[in-house]
Amino acid sequence: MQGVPLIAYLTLGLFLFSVGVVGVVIRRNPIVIFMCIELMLNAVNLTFLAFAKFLPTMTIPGKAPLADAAMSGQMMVIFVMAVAAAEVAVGLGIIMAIFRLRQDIDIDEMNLLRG
Amino acid sequence: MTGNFGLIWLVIGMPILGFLVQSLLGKRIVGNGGGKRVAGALAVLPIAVSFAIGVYLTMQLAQAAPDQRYVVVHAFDWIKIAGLNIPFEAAIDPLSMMMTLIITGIGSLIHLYATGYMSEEKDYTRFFTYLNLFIAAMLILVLGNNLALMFIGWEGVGLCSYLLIGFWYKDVNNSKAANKAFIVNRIGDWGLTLGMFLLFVVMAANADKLGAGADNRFLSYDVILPNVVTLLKGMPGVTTAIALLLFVGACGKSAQFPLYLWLPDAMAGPTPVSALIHAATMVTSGVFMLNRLHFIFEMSPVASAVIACVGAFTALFAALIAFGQTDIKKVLAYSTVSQLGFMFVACGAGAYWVGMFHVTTHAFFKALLFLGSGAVIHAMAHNQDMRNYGKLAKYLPITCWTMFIGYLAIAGFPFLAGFYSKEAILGYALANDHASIDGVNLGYYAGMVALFAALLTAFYMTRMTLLTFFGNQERWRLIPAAAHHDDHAHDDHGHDHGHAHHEGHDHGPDKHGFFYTDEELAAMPHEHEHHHDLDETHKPHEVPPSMWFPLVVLAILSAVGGFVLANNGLLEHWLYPEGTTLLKLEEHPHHLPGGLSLMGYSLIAALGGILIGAIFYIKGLSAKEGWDESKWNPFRKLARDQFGYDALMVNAAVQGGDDLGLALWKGADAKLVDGPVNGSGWFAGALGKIIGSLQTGFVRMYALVMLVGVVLLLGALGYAISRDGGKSVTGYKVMPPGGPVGGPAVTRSQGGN
Amino acid sequence: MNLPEWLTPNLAIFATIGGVAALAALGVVVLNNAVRSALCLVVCFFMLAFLYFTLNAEMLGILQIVVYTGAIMVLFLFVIMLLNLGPMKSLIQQRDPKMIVGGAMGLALAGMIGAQVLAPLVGVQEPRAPEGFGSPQAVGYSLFSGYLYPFEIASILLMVGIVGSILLAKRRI
Amino acid sequence: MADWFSHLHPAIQALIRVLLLVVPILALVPGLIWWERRLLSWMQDRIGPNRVATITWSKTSKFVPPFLRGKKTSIFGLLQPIADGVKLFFKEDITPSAVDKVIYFIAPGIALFPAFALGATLPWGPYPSLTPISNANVGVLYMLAISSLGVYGVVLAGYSGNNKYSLMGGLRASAQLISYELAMSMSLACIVLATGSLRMTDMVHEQEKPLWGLAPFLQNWYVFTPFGFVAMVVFLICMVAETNRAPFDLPEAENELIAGYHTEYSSMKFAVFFMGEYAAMFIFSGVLATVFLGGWNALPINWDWVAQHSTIPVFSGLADIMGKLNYWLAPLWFMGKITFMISVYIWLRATLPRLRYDQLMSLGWKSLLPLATVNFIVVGAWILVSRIVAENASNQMMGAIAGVGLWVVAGVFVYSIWRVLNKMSGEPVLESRSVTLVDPSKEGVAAS
Repeated sequence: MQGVPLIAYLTLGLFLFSVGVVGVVIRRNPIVIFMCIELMLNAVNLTFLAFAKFLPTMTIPGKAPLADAAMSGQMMVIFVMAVAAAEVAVGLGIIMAIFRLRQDIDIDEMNLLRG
Repeated sequence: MTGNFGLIWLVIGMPILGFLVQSLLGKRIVGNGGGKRVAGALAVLPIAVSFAIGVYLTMQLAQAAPDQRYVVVHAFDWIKIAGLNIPFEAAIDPLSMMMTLIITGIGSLIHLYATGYMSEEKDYTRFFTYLNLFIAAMLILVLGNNLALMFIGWEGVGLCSYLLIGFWYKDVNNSKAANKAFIVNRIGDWGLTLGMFLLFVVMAANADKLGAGADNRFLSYDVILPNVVTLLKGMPGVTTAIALLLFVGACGKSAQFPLYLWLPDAMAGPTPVSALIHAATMVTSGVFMLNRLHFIFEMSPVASAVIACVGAFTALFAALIAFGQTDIKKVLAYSTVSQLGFMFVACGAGAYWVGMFHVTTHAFFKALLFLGSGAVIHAMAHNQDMRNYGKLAKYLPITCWTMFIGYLAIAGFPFLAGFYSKEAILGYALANDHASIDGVNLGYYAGMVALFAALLTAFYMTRMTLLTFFGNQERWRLIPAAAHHDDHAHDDHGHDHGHAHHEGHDHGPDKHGFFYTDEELAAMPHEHEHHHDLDETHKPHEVPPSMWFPLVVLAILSAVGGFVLANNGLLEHWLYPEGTTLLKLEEHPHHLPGGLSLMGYSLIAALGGILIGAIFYIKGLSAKEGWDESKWNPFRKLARDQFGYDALMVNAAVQGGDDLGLALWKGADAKLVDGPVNGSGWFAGALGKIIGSLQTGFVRMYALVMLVGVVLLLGALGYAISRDGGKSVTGYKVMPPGGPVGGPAVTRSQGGN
Repeated sequence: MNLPEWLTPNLAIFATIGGVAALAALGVVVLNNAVRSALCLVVCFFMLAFLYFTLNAEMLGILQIVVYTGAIMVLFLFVIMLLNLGPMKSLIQQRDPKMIVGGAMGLALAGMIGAQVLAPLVGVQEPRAPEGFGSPQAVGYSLFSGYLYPFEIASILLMVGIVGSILLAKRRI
Repeated sequence: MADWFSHLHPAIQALIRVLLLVVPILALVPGLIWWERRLLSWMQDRIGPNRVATITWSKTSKFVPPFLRGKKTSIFGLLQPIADGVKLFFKEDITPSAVDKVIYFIAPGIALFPAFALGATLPWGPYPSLTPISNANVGVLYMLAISSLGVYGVVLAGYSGNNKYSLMGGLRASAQLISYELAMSMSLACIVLATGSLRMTDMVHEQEKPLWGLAPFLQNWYVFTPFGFVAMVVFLICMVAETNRAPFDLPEAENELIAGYHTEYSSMKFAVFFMGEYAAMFIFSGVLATVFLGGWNALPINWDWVAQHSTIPVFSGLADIMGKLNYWLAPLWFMGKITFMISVYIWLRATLPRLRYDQLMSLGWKSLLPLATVNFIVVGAWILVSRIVAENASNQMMGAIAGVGLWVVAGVFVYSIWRVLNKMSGEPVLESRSVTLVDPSKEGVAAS
């Protein structure tokens, strides 16, 4: 889509990422924390794709043109998605297991690792 | 080149079809009234059809000009990724077609034989399943147009060999023999794969020099063969490394000296298997590979010398061991090892076609001898001990006289097959000027050793023949009670358990019968009520026609095969027309000690061996190698025990591994490793106790701390950039000082349409 | 009335989609009810898929919908409903200093990255997309040629994930 | 065609395409309901709706032909769905007080959206500028992506109702949809592999090629290939499950869950769910017709080839006419196939009893998914061998052997897998009982 600068995508990505970070820190429901992590991953995905689209014709002085950037950006997104899928499968399984064990999933109650 | 070369897939496909039929439908065919005859016919037919097509294709190939005789038939792309392309292709050339004819021709004869030999076997179809699969794998080995396909075939035949050696897996010794074959072969495969990888590296590194048609097919012969000479020219070390690594593979599969151990044990399989796999086809695949990649070996005199020496030593060593064997199949097994040594002597001396020549003639007469021995064993109630034979010519006339031709052929009797090929081997070896290390003409010495081994060959084969068929008494009528009951103890590997379960009523259910259920044990005597042990009432019978017909065919081939193939250099010009080898070889040595011609020497070796053997054994079994082993002379005892080599190897592997492990545990692990590990563990524990108090257990707190850290790091970086371009932090300039806002670090592309 | 040169119709479309995405992302963090958070996230991901389309990455946009909205978020909803926690009043503590510190740190992070990474890229305009930029063929070709090993590793990772989640979910193995 | 069309502004073009899809579907939904009720009642040997709007002709009007005056004419209950619609729209719209209001209100909308959005890549004919709405190069994936969104409407409706039955229905629906989506994707992946493209129109064009690469006068509809047939069976089952229709209508199993996820919905909002279900049926039928049944082609015959190669002029002329009919009436043929598939839906509903939940799960995971996966391998083998056959095209014998062998192998493979699966997910074998009828008059009073 012409007329939208790179910085627009990056800014949106940055915003989503920051919101995700803040969410991880301030929420107590582990499911929501999980969702915030997904949000961060997606923000990164958006950035990857934006660069994938913009980088092929973008030249950095003194460096060779980035020929394969178009593809490598998309590949990274695919792998991020795969990792996210695996992570959700295991993570939600863990949450279910914890819930079965304690009938509660408040993250601040889960402090067995206190030193 | 035109012609129906696509038919080659039918050649490979027919055995696979047979394999599928046998494995999926075999039991039904046998069970549903079709009986073993139909199942057997369905096993033999595919191989015979393959042979017919092979003959047709060979005739097609022969019509082409000599330099046009390399046809690649493409089926599909098998592995095609960036930088590597391994298509599924067949190579049709004189070498592969010759192997195809041997495999399918001899294979169909042996299949036919096996239908008779295995007719009392319960697992009839399982046997033919494996046998058909073996043929398919072997065909892939020889017909594949690249090393990867060859490797598939290589492993496939190894697998089938393993399955067939352990065919009667309920006897634990057979399983052990199968395992031994499999494990020893892995050593060879290790070398083969390394050689293959090294060759691939060389090819891939020079991908741009391979010419237009290469298309990343680095492992295909039609890419390797034209280019390898120029590519390896400046690298003698690499050439020798590749050649020797590949030769390790050949050693494993073709049972050469350090790795020959498995082949004698492999005689635990049914006799047709010994004939087909462990004499005629699979064990020659090493020689086939040497021929296939002969440029590489020709370019390395060192590797050639090693090959020749290993071959000569194996020939001699195995021939000596053969004297100590009382089991007829073991004698033949060591004879096979020895003959394979001859083939490698030829290849080492640079005469690759002679190696193939001996492969062919050896396939004829060794298959004949094995099948004949199978017939004898069949007639003698599955007793394999030659000491229990004698005067069998009276009972088994066809077997005897066909085997007699085979015996003369292997002994090198004039104008039979073995005479021509062995003569050629000795001739090229003694005239050798190629295989040498530091100027020492090792090929010549290998030839001398081989000449002596030829004498021994004639000798021990005479021993075997005379003990089995001639002599003055029918010794199985005289078996002493002790020897009779001992016959499972002393040839524990080689005993052919055609009916493994006859142990059941010999020794009770315990000895080998731990796999049997009570019902099975109870069912056994009824299933094979014809079976009985050797005793004075035993009367051997000639085998049925399905078994002696292959013997007759092979006997004719053994008689005339050598003359036909050697006549006018037929085989030489077929395999290696002018200009396809690097070496210019002379067949006859310039001078030999004593002034006698080579022909004279080989005649002396053959006839002398026969004569000595006749003198020793014409009367029958001497007490020095009779049933009472305490009377044996020391040489025979040593030879029986393989001069201690087998025990040495087994002990080195088992006991040595044990000792090494113990030493590593006590010395290295307990003292050197455990100390620091325990110490660091203690240290970490102590440190953890201090730091652990920082752990609040609140996950979100950790996240917050991480976040703070990231922000601080980014802040520090920003500060460093604004001061000196980030050099003080990262070591190099990230951005111009003053921050990124100062100027565009990135040229902006035109905002196009 | 003359619009400024940079204010193109496409930018308006982007602003709409991106704005919805941003609002939805805020909703994920702010809303108390986990189901509503999840719904906001679905909307956000859906909008991101549209943004991928605007970046000519059709294949990845579709994958985004299939993987995230179609599978992952359904799984989230499923778990939330299975646990049936409902809106918890105490899920955000009112006087938690973490909230303030966390928010401040988030702002600081955004500021830092914005100043150091984003600033030099201001004004880079969108080039014409290469032929077949995000088509399934192009993505598939890359995936199965140059990125074969990562692809295989990712497949193993997924396999491990499957096995792990089954192990966790089964009461008795 | 339609030169004038391509001159329009793209947005208007898109709008016209959307209208061409959405308006017929909206208009057809009542018709479908009528057809379902009629067909169902016919199958159950009863009458069904036939009364509404029976026309009673005026006795006096001049406009009525004399032979009709004063008589009654049935129009097969065609106005019944309109009456139903009016009823639904004017019923009282109850909103229970305990519902989660926001989600409660948006759930029906979310349920309706994917049903319509699904149709965007359906090609209605060989007219490239008119249909489909978007001939995207990710067509099939788009289909799968949007259909996976269908679960949201159901789940949210179930959740927001604040009612145990609703929640159970929603949970069941989500588990069911996730489970069957895998097998569905797998069966479509087989076709994608065979076509080499994700584009719907490419799939139809691929099916216009010679049958098995051998018979140029026939079309290679995937349903005629072994792997395609298996894939179609899997797809058909999954499609019924995805639309929550009998015998997979567990989310709304009335004897267990009242009405499942839409228990708390009434009036117009309920009607929206209803409409979404029928629209989804319609579109899925269209997808099946496109992917497996040759799309817009009326019959699996390549008329053009016949017209060019026939030596009998009558035949070639006839074939020419048929070809033109096939081209110009393409949407009609496509519609016919969709109607047929919807009739299959109704047929299934009339025939099969509802599954138990564990049966549903084991069918999806243990039977359909492995079957589709094995089928995927078969497709690979098929492509490989047909490529070999094509490369050795001159070698007739090779071709024949490979062709026959492939069918045999594929058949044996699928058959054996099916056998194994049946054994694995083994239904409990019901004991056969014999009932002896006793005539009490002869047996005396023993029975009492």
